[in-house]
Amino acid sequence: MDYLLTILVDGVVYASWLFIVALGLTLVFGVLRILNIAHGSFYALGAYAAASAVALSNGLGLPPALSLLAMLIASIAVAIAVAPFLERVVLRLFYGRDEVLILLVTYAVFLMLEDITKLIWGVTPYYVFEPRGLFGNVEVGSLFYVGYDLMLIVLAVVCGLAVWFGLNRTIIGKVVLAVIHNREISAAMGVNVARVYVLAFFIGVLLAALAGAYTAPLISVQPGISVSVIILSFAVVIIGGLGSIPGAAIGALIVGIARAAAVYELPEAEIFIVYLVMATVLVFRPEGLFQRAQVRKI
Amino acid sequence: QSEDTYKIGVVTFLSGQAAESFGVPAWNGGKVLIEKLNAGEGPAPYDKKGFGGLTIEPVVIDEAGGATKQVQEFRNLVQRENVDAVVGYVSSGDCLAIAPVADELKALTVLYDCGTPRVFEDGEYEYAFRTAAHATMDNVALARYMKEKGMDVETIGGINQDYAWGHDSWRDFTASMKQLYPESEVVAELFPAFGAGQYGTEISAIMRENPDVIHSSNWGGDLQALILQAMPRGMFQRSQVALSAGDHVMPPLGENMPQDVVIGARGAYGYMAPDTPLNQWWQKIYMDEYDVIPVQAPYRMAQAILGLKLAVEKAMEENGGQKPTKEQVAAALKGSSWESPAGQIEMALGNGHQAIQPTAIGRTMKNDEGKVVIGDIVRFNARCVNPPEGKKSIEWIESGFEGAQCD
Amino acid sequence: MNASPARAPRSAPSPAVPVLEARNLNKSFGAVSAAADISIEFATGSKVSLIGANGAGKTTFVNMVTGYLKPDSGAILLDGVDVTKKKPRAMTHLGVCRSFQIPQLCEPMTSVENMLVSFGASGRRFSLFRPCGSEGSEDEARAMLDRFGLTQYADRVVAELPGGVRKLLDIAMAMVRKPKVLLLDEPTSGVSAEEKFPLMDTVMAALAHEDVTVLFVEHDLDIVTRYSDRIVAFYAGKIIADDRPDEVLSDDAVQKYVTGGAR
Amino acid sequence: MLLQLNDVEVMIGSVQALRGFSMTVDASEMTALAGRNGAGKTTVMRSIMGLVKTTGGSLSFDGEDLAKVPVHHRARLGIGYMPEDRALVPELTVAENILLPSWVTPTIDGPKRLKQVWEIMPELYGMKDRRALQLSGGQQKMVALGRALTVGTRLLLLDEPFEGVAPALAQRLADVIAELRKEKLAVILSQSELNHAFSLFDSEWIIERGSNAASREAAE
Amino acid sequence: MHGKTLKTLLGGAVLMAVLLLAGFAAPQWLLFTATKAIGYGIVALGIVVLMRGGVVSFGQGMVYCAGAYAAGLIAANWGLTDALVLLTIGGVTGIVIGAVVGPLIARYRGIFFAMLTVALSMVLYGVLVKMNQIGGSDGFNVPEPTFFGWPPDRDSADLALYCTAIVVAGVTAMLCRVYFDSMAGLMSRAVRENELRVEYLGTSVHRTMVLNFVVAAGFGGVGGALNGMALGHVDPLFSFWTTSGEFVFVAILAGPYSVAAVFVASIILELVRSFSNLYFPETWQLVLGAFLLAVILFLPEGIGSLWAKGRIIAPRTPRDDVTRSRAAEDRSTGGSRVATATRAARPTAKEPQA
Ligand SMILES: Nc1ncnc2c1ncn2[C@@H]1O[C@H](COP(=O)(O)OP(=O)(O)OP(=O)(O)O)[C@@H](O)[C@H]1O
Ligand SMILES: Nc1ncnc2c1ncn2[C@@H]1O[C@H](COP(=O)(O)OP(=O)(O)OP(=O)(O)O)[C@@H](O)[C@H]1O
Ligand SMILES: [Mg+2]
Ligand SMILES: [Mg+2]
Repeated sequence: MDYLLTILVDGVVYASWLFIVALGLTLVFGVLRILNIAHGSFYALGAYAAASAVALSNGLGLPPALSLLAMLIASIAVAIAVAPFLERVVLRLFYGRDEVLILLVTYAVFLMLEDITKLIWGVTPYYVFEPRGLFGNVEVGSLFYVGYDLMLIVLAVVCGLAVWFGLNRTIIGKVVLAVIHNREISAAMGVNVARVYVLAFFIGVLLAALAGAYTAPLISVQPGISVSVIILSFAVVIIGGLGSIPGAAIGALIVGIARAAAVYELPEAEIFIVYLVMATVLVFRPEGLFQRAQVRKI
Repeated sequence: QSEDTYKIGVVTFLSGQAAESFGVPAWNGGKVLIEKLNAGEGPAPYDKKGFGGLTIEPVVIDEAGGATKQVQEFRNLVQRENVDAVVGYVSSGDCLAIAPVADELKALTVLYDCGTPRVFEDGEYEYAFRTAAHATMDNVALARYMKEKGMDVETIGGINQDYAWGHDSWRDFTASMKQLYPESEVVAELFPAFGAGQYGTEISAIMRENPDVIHSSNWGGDLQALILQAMPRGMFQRSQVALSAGDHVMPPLGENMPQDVVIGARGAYGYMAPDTPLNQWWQKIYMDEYDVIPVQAPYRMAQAILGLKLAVEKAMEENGGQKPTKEQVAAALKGSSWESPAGQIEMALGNGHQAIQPTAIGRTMKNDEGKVVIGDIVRFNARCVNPPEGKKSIEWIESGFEGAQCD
Repeated sequence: MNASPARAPRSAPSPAVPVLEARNLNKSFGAVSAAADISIEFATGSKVSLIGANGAGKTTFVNMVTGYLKPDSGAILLDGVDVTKKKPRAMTHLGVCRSFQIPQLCEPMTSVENMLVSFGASGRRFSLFRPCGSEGSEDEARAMLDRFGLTQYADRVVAELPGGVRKLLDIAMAMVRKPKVLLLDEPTSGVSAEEKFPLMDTVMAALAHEDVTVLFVEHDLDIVTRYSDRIVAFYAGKIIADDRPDEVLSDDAVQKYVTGGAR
Repeated sequence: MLLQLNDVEVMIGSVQALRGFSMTVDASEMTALAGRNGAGKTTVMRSIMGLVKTTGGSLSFDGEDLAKVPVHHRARLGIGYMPEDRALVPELTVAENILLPSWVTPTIDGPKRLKQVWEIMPELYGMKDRRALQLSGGQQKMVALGRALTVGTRLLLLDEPFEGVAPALAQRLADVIAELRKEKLAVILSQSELNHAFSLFDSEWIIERGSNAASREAAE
Repeated sequence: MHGKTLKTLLGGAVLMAVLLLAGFAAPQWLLFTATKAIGYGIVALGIVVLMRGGVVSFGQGMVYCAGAYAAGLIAANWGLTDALVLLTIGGVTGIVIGAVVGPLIARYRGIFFAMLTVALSMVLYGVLVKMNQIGGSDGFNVPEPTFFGWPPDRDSADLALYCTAIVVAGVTAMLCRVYFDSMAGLMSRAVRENELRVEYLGTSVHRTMVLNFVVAAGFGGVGGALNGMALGHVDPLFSFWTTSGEFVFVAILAGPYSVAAVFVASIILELVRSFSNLYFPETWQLVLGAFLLAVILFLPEGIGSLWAKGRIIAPRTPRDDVTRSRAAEDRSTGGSRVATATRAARPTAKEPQA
């Protein structure tokens, strides 16, 4: 029982981290039809910005609890700095092109951001361990968990609900749906399409940066952290069904728990358990767990 | 090829995971050392300008991108850029791929950092050399340190990266422990993916087993992340952690580095370097430039360049003061021995192509100023922790370190 | 590779067995019933039009007969043989072809290329090595376009063609295989008035001398009366009338729900 | 003069779709835009909506140069458009599709308009909660018309609204459109039939290969 | 044999001869770079085959790696080092994998196809990393190849392999051209544009997809074997997703029209990467990324569109000159009048007219 509990806790903590990253990815795909490799770079930017922001807030002698706020502000700053420029100046040039072509465009952006990040922050790692102490330790079974890690679960739930609600229960969300489906006619019906695009991309970048920012206290922030999250979050999004938020949540949970179980029971499989899960899901549900409704063709 | 310069291709990680921990510091070290050597400011016997009067002209290449790309870049360096020698390679995979190509192209190549013993144990090369000891030494020394310090070890666990480095290190470590602690038992072995970044599950899994010793050969960001994530969960209190290559994370971690961790540097580097005039000079020029203590990677770069320097100068002498050919330099480097900031390097293995060197292991602790440093150091001489010529590492360990010369 | 003949083998026409028969077809989408217990027979060579209100289930019927949709229950028989579970490809091989309400074309290709695809798929010109468009197949494709009055659009990319032309092309592609049952889903919608009748003339002429059964879904009553010898009227998934044109068009229910008593 | 098109030229790719087409529409005028397939009817409507770039000529609406009005502001001017290919949002329900313009244009009273649409096309009410992606061709046409009606308070552009619509319904829609004239609403309705049975038009413009046909006879 | 086919073969043969002769004059480093680029090109050609059928594999690294490992293992362990034999082994390995995986994967499209292929290649990567008997993550070295029993000396080894590469590339390229021009090739494009129609015309979409996948896998295997020999070393990174990404990039850079463009694109990529790595060692990714963006922006149909036609057959009407400039303008209007009718996500004017 204790054993299963630890697997569950480990899996869910991992899943929440994955989910926050995947959420932005699935949103941007859902709205802009862009499978964004540069999402990993935004994650890294968020982490770096958070590291700098926390350092600043500590340097100013602010109470440690404010570092949580500093991290949020850092993510917003990243989104403001990056999203409008990228969407309006770069991505816009490629709308209407093949999905795969745009995938490569984001790959190019990813490559460039890698070096740009390095030019700004250098290769020396940054640490922001302070926020991690804020929530103390929690004893689960025979083990200690860091309270901060468990707080990530809360953050993931909040982000997920907020985005889901925004997209499905608000009028803005429905307008976004209209733009996704037909840009031209939406404009003819009075929708300011450009604004919808910028907004969606902004939120996508914000979520990536947020994931990076709140992961920063767990890791050493340094070059290379962008690469590892990309494929993993891609897998999650594919498992869940592209563009589906509940899908991303369940995908993240499946991957997280499967991975945790593998670490305990079958360590050899850890490296490809994610892909195994993905392949299995796709065999039974070729479009992922939550497939998008298909438009009637004939 | 110019007659008064000596052009070396330097290949090391400038981007990706290994840039911060190895590639960039190594090249920083290389840069400042070459600058001093070109200015003729080195201490004897390294006081000739450049390489015997030839100005050293480095060309740097990023090592990121995998072995395939490196073979290609290597060829470009040799065939297009016409370098006189290539000094490089952190990744074992790259070294394994490059060595045969070096021979094929007759290109003098000094592997300065990579760890796998397989390069010269499985192959035999004329033009490729490795001026640093291979990784077997690190783990043998780690085990010997624990024995020497009289630690009680019944159960062992390990978290290592899931690629050849991690697997080889774990194999050498457990084999050595088997020899020194025949009663000990492995209770957990975990191999998280390279660059995984998140170790929560692994930490839970290993802590559940509560081993006496937890071994890790992780490096760079992976090691830092492991430490940062494990520390608040009490892993360093519950078990004795032993890090085979961990010294390089100490400067960046600073006070966050846990104490009482058994730690190696893959040689007597940085905090554990011998107190020789050469080392003092080296640490000074490095710290003047970068304001941080040089850790393992710059040391290994330095020992490669210094060894190459002496070999070029010796070959030059034999060549009547003319710039020597690659063959002449290779002949001079083969089986040679020179003093490095980390002690005496001897090209004793692999038919004179593979170095052995003394090493040291210590424990992290706070010094008087409250900084975390390495203390409680035990030094091992080169022949105590390296296999003898002609014997494969793992066989040597399993034979009970046959022929080891420890004082 | 594909050696199947251009024309599906044809069983001897026997007046007793209808070429196509549907028995108790049911199909619903959630709460919507698109086919409710539909049973109907079509005799070889008959020209039947299907009319009905929007959403009455005409397209759904065509989709089921051509294997695109599986009926919830009921059976479809071709020459007396059960073909209920066959996929569209198999139905095509059995000689059942169709055109679409929304033309299904290869958009970035030209009209000739689309025709070539059609010829290629019908098996005669399929080869891994022979260049397409060689040895007369291109001439054949152009001849077919000519028959539908599409010559001037032959080398234009389909995506640029006006709606009516696309419709024609769609029908032309369906006819390459010389089917024995041809289903046309709203063949003349979007086609301009002057071209409607020539279009139907072309189709009917192409089929006249063969025992081809034609079912077409239509809203245009001029077309319906002129080209069919029988009308089936649908409403809410059911057949509400099935008879000679004048009979059906004077039916009260049909007038109420479908034609609006225009005539 | 509500709408005026002067020598409008449009290139689509290398095809000149409109070659100096002109037309005028008065407030509450019922206008037919007729021409055979490919004549350029759709292109005229799209250029009024700003969905194609004009390469020459001018368009003005209520005295305002349309070239200066961004696409999404045309809805505010009260121009409603029903595209030929329906273009509904498949994931939204019928009601939501019809309401869409009212969400982004504050001047439109959504619920009121919706009620009006239900009155005009009661069969739509029965499927108001079904998602648009499942509707049949003709049903989608009705929804698209309903959507255009919510926006179009001054001008309605209906691109072949009767195509694929069963005669009974078409008849009724025609009556409805005729009714709209009373609300001071101008309508442009394109059709490929040059001699349609409806006698509801005040004027008829005939387009032939992208330009005005001299007369009705010339078009035939 | 038909005239068009003959023309393809003749043209190919002449080009091959020229390139073979050029090899004797080229500097050594270029020979090697060219050989490796050709290896990449052959794999990317497989992606072009898939692309014409409407899918893109982001996991060609799997067959590339499998081909390289199969050839490498046989060369290293059985001493069978003849280049032609090894290439055949690579190709057969690819085909076998393609034939097994193809039918399973042929039902997926778009991003799902791409991601599933990534998953498969990553599983192979994961397995190879664990196979310590064959070197684990470090891989192993492949002995130098021989040519019909002739072991070339050091100086002619590069040239010999280059010539082999040219011949292999030439043959695959010509086969590809003939396939693209054939009725089967046309069908493959039709599948990409409208599967529903193709099924209704009586042709199996599934079969076309599988055929394309097997062809692509075969090419992948040959490319892998070739590069294994050229590099003298293989490792699991051959199957890593970034490797596959490079193949896709080459394919996109080349565009779907010209077979020769694939090899040109491959060479260009190698050179850009190599020189930016040399001159901007710290910021080469920035340079490469900017280059990628520029190419996609200014040559959206790939460099092949600079000289190859998008049309399958030449129009007969003399409107050729009019249609020539259409592609560019279509893009500027961004108009997709019909795209919504069939597939909303696709641009209308995907194929240029010139
Ligand atoms: N795939 C589907 N999912 C859900 N509902 C569907 C689907 N296909 C058809 N329907 C519903 O079934 C009913 C019949 O549709 P069908 O397309 O057969 O009508 P139709 O008679 O062809 O109409 P129209 O003349 O407008 O084309 C409609 O109410 C439609 O909404
Ligand atoms: N996306 C496009 N690309 C290229 N040419 C186009 C495109 N759309 C329309 N055209 C061309 O513009 C001209 C006018 O087309 P338009 O669609 O306006 O005609 P229409 O009168 O609406 O025809 P229909 O009655 O068939 O709908 C035609 O010659 C057509 O070929
Ligand atoms: Mg229908
Ligand atoms: Mg039109």
